[in-house]
Amino acid sequence: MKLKYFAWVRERIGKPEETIEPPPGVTTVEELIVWLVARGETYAHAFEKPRVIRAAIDHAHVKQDAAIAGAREIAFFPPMTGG
Amino acid sequence: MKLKYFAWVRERIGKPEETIEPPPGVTTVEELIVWLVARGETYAHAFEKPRVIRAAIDHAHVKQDAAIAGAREIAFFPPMTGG
Amino acid sequence: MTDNITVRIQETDFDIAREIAGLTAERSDIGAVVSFTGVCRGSEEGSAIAALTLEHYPGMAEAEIARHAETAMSRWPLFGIRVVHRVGRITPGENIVLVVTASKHRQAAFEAAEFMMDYLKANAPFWKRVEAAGGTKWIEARDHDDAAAARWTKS
Amino acid sequence: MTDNITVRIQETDFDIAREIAGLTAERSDIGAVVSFTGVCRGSEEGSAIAALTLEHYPGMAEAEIARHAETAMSRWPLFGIRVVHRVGRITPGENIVLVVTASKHRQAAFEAAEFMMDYLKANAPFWKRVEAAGGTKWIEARDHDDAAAARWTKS
Repeated sequence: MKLKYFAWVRERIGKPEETIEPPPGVTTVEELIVWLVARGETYAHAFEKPRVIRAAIDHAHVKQDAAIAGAREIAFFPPMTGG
Repeated sequence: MKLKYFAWVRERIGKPEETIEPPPGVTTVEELIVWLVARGETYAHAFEKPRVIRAAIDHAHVKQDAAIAGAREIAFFPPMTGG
Repeated sequence: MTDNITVRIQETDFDIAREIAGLTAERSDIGAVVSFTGVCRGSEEGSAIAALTLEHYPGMAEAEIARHAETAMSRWPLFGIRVVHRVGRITPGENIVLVVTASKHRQAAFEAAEFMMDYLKANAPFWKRVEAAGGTKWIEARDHDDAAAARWTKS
Repeated sequence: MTDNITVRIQETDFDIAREIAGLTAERSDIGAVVSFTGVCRGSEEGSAIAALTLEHYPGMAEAEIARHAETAMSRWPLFGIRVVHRVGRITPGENIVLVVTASKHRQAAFEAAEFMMDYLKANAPFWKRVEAAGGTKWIEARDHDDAAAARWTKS
């Protein structure tokens, strides 16, 4: 699946997107964050306050307990500040 | 004092304005309407439902019990339908 | 802030972009601009109309609108208000009235624009006459416009 | 009525008069048009800024805004909604976002424009970064924008 990062999440991770293949035990957005944090410093920095981070699966806002099965694109970003 | 008429009040009376000199017994807007109605058919038609008519003294909305002493310009018109 | 209030009553149409620019030019503290444009509809109460003719009370109309704009300026943190109201003959699709409000934040700009429009509909000395196939007729005031204006009255 | 919804995200500025005309042209049943323009202020939380840079989530942003516009069309009797949101670098005094709503009556147009703006501030996938003398910094979301968006939630 493809991951996308925006705003300071993108800056901290150091890339706008990447393709990953999480192991079968990773079934929710929350578990995906835990798995990403274990991958390195930049991810740990981006997700240091995981409750602040918003997520979207295939362009729809989701809560962190959402299942990721079947997702093509998961995005992580800070709270929105548009308008 | 000068009287001004607008919208269908103007049309019924047949003129946009006139200068009048009401007798001393006419002290309020309400009494002025009664006095005008006695002047003729056109006034009686314009003021046939006196409660519908709005009044302004010197450009300020007033109720019909308002005193007319000192007024330079009194206007009569239907409820407003601007905007 | 100094009161930045412009009120115009005119027969000609207005240019919304120019009116907004006139209100906001040379300022960098404005965050929100709301415009309301009232447009002449092609029908009134279900019947097609050919045109509206708007009459006003010259002198009183300008002064009253400006006074209500000052009230709005004192009730909301606004940078300015601009009102343009047309009079004369107006055909369907043409503009009738424009209110523009500018503020730091959006809520004040929205509320002040609604306040001004509720006033203009119910209490400003303007009258509309409809021109239709059957002749001409004055539009009657609607109770719900009075109710909309009354909701701003402080208790 | 068919849904008349236009959503654009672009780097260039917009022309408010042209956007309004695009929404209302060829119609004679529109009585009320409300526009909201969000403008870049020269200061954020009391400090002067040089510019904002806006980032968005391409694809999701357009789809989400259009979805909320459809919700507005179903909740209010509207003829159409037009939203233009800029991205990229924007300096003080420049436009950021435009919402235009058109309806038969003013209340629907006002409420729908407020509804769209509350959504855009709190829930649309856009992020603002401030450029100031001390460097650059992302703007943090404000609780009262969430509260403003939440007031439209049906209970």
